[in-house]
Amino acid sequence: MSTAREAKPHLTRPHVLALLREMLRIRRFEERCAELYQQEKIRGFLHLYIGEEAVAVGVMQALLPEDAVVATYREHGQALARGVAMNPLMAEMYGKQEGCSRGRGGSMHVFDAATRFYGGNAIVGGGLPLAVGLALADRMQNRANVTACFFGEGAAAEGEFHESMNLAALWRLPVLFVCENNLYAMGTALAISESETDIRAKAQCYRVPSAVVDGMDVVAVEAAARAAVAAIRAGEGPQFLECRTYRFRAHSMFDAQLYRSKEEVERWKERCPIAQLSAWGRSVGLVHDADIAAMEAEIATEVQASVDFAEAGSWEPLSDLARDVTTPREAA
Amino acid sequence: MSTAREAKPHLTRPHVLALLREMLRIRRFEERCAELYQQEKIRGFLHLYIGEEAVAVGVMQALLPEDAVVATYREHGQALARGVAMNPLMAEMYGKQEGCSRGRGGSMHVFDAATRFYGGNAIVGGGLPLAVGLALADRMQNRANVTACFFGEGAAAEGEFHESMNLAALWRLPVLFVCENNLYAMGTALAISESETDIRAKAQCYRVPSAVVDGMDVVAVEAAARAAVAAIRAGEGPQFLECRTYRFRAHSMFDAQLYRSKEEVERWKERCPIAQLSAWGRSVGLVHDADIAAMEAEIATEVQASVDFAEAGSWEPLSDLARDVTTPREAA
Amino acid sequence: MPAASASAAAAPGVARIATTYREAVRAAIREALARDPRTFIMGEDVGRYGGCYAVTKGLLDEFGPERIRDTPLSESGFVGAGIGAALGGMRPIVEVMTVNFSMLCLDQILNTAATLRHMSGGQFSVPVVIRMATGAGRQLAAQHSHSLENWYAHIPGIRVLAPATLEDARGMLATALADPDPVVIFENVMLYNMAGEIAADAGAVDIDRASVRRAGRDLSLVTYGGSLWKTLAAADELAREGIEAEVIDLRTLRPLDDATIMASVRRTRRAVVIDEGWRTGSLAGEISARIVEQCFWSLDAPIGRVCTAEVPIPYPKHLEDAALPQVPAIVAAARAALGR
Amino acid sequence: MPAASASAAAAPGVARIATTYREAVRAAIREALARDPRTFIMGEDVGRYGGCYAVTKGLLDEFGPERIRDTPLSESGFVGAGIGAALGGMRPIVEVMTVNFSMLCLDQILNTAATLRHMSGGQFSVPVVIRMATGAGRQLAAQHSHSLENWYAHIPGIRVLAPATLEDARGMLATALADPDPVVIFENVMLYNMAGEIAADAGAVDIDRASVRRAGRDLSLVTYGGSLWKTLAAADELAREGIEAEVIDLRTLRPLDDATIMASVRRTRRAVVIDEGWRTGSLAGEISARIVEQCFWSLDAPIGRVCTAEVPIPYPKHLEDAALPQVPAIVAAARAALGR
Ligand SMILES: Cc1ncc(C[n+]2csc(CCOP(=O)(O)OP(=O)(O)O)c2C)c(N)n1
Ligand SMILES: Cc1ncc(C[n+]2csc(CCOP(=O)(O)OP(=O)(O)O)c2C)c(N)n1
Ligand SMILES: [Mg+2]
Ligand SMILES: [Mg+2]
Repeated sequence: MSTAREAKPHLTRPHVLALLREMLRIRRFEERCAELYQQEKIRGFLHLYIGEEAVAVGVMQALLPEDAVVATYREHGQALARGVAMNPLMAEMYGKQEGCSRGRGGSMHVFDAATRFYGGNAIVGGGLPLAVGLALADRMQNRANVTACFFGEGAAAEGEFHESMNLAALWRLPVLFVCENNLYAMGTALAISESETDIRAKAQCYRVPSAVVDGMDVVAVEAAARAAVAAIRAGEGPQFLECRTYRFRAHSMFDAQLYRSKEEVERWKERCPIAQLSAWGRSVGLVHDADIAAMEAEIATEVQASVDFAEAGSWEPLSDLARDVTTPREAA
Repeated sequence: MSTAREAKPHLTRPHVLALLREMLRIRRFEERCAELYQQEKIRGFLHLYIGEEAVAVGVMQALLPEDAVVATYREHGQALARGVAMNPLMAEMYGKQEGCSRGRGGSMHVFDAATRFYGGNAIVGGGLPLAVGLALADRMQNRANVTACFFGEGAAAEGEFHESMNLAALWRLPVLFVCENNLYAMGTALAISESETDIRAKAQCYRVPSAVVDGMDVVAVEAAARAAVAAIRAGEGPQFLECRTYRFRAHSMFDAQLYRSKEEVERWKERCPIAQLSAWGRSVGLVHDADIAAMEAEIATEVQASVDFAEAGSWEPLSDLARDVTTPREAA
Repeated sequence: MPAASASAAAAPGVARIATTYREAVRAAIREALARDPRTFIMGEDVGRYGGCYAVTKGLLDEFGPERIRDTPLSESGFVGAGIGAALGGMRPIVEVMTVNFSMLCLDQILNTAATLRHMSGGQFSVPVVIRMATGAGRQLAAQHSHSLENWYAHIPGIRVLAPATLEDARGMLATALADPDPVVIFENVMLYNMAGEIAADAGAVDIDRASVRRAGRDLSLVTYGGSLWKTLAAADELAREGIEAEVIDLRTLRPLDDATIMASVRRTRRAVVIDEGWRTGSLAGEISARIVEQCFWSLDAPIGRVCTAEVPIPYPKHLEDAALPQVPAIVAAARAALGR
Repeated sequence: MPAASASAAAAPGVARIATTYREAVRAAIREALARDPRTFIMGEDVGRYGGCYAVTKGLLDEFGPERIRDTPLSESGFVGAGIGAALGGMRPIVEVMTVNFSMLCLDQILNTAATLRHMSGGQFSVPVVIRMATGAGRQLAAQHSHSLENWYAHIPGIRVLAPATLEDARGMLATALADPDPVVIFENVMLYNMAGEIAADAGAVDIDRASVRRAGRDLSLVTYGGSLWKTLAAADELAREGIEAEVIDLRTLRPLDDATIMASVRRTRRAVVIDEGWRTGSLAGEISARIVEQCFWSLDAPIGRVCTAEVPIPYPKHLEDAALPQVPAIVAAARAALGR
């Protein structure tokens, strides 16, 4: 961790349980999504976040309700951690009109105005300029908000990464760039896509202060995010957080994973962010078996309820096909 | 200068005179172009290189005939220094079919197969990927060539700069990136466009070795270019050369220069690369007044001859309009 | 340079002022900035340089660098930032210096600006206005002479405008800024110097309807942007031969105002479309197809198209002129539509 | 999944093999790599991953990482590098994973690849082949379901191909690589799993002519790419009503083979164009305009268009299906063209 302001989050029992619960909600939600994909309830591309939960959960701790979030196609974790309700999220996965994006977007395009969750973007790198603009709007309107922008390490090769980092730094905009470095972009390992594999070196060349953090350790992520957000709110301009993480599952549902070994995946699974926090919590007496059991039960109920909600949801009528292409004009 | 291999060019009298002559040719050629623009013989956009001659002339000393050059819309200097003949170059400025690009390209699109001069690109940053590809072709065909890629400091903000630097470095391609840092991109000063105004910091973040050089000192540029090209030919991958220079004239012929002061321009004019080399040459007795006079006379003749050539040139017939859109197929 | 002869006739008693297309656009920008604190303009060289085509000259002094925002050469970055700023409650005007550079930000326009409302199930609108210079005629050669209006007109979710008159140059911006969705405005580079008079109080104009710039009964000439003035000149020439051409200025390229086009063609029974885009895949093709779909039984002749030759625009004047739609070609196509 | 029923009838005595569209493309790539040391393929995940649509699976092991070159996520960079490599004497095949990402490299295609020969006065040709997956139908929603073929067909200086059959999937690449100019090949994502038989020695095919995939006298259905199979299914359905539709597969979208289209329409006197692009500004519009220009006096009915609804493609299956051209809409348009 590089910044001086780093403040250990206050690891009270409620807080540890809350972190655990958020990660577990994501995990169980997505495990169910994978099943639903096999059952052809969910279609299109489905990118699971399993293994990376600590990143979204850790970062969201540092945000206030007024802050904004921009994510990628691998965004269920961000959405849940940000507070997007599970029912409309699951309905979105189904494409039902009760979904958070009315079913129009599906897995890759989760949006939620209530939590300032601006997607859900399936163009790698495409969200970065948007985050810069949201931050610019906040700054020009004298709002102290932060925009958190999530993207994978693969996106760092795109021109839009470069242009966005420069703009944010040049204009000292309140953007928290969160690089989810899970070592692969689809099947392309970092060393195959970057001449400089230390992602932080990139941030530095725009004069954006950066930190690297163990993305499997939710507490570390939270601490780093809090420090970065504090710096942003103190007017120090954009900050960059590289979270070293790993996806346990395939890139999407169509991926034979030829590019990495089973052993590598297994090694990383030993660092499962949920198992780690849970083990540590038990070891220091903050978490008990009964907590976990209760949590699992509650989450199972919540996930099942979301599936029921989605199942009970309705298909948008065909007559609505052209809806929301443009904004309806008030009759004059 | 940063590299160890830096070797002072051998400053023999012929070499000094040759450097002086090349810079003077560019200067006088362009001065004449500016007049011809006023006379409406040359049209479209005309971007003069006046003040920056040391960069093109210095870099070209390091190249062999088999090497390739990629330039921008401000490329008359590169073209002349590379060996594109003045007659077809001037005819190109006129749009005559005797022009090096048959008149189709004009000032911004000078091409010449004989000298491997690949343009002449009016999209800022657009030439960089091309240079990467040319270098890739050389590498894949086991040719020891270098591709020299010229671009302005303004181009460094474009996504294509980022993508090209990374690709070249990742694949260790024989590209010499030459950044002509003349402090402005049209009317935008470097500090208005870059959060990090030290351009070299950018090269470093791709692990591309870099050097910064006084772009008003042709000998310094030559030395730095030779060192960089030697490194490339030694298989060390791409190299980056930042040449600090200044354009004495407006960005193009439509520019009121509101963004910089007359004093600033005058200060830089005192560092005119031609005047400097000439003064130094005289001071050490390598250059004599008579040399300059003879050179000026020869160049005046050459420039006038190019104008005569262009004037005597012909307009491509209208019936040829669709020519060279695609490559003619051999009749089967 | 065309004279702005197709401007609306002066209303009695309304003072008129001399202006140019450039000044009209500038006045519209200045008014928007003065009226709405959420509006700002950003783009390459809009500030200190005064704008590549001098449209924004003087505005930096008046409004300061926060609202007249020079950007780095980063088309995707700052257009995307404009979209984000619109999402965040601002009403940005983003200037992409010319359409020639807009491929670099087309992903942001197509995949973000145009789709965001739909993808979000109607939660977010994107009230961004993107201005671009367009068109050939200045001997700027192959990379700097594009007319890609039809690419933009193809995109659901955005509105595309092509002001051709002083009134529209003055008035379309305000209406565009009031639009809750992304609007792309194409300003033809050949029009910036066009001089004429407009009402002293000229302001917002509608952006829903095409406009009949010249009434006529013998055939319909459908066009937009820089080609309007060539088409009006052709109509004058045709009039001297006794042919009365109706000239329709599309004004809005997306959504197209079929009603105005079809009403005209149903009367005249003949049509020629004039479009500075390359012929294949041009907007002219779209207009032709629509006329056939909606007016086939009223047509007395095939629909003509006068478009740009399918060649990257050459630098020399005579070749550039030959590549672009010109008055004689329009006259010839009109005659052909009339079987003459 | 369509069965490849429109493939050329088996020539007697020529052995046939079972294949899929995916395998046919792969066989074509493998053959090109084996034949010409100047050929290599580069793109995102073409190597270790095996290709987003598994087209290049296995090639890395066979040809190694220099010739099966995984690239970073840098569309403009590696497409530009492909153009440069072509200039430098190679014969690159660049895979842009899907057309949806190709706006990011469109500047390189339009302003460099397509114009370089012209701008250089004919000194340099750019023999690059760029392959992209295209089309909707997999519930990939608004950003991943584009059909932008007409944007590319608008660009002078490039050739645009849309292989719809196994033979063309197998054969167009070789011809494209032999072309001295840039060629863009669109592979419809819905076709990759299409199975059928082709001649064991299938190889290069011409890329100059459209193909009549089904002969018929009553009307002409003009289409390309993924829509071919829907159109053939519609033709079968029409045949059951006694309507004999001729089905034309354009194959090459630029330059268009007018002769084949017009010969058909002159015979049938009626036409419907089926195109997965959004209707406004679609290639269908261009085809319609050309038919009117060249066959107006032979037409007995307005030309129909069956295109994609003008909406970003929605995720849910029923809405996606409703947005895209489908067999019933084609049948209905054909009936309408026949006045039924
Ligand atoms: C511009 C663009 N190019 C290619 C793709 C296809 N694609 C989708 S995800 C992906 C990998 C992205 O990797 P990374 O940024 O590391 O994120 P991760 O998936 O690992 O979370 C690719 C190549 C895309 N969606 N957008
Ligand atoms: C992509 C693109 N955006 C904008 C322009 C317009 N333009 C032409 S030159 C220029 C300035 C470039 O500055 P720099 O790279 O520093 O080169 P210099 O002109 O100073 O040599 C601009 C903005 C362009 N040609 N291409
Ligand atoms: Mg990744
Ligand atoms: Mg500069």
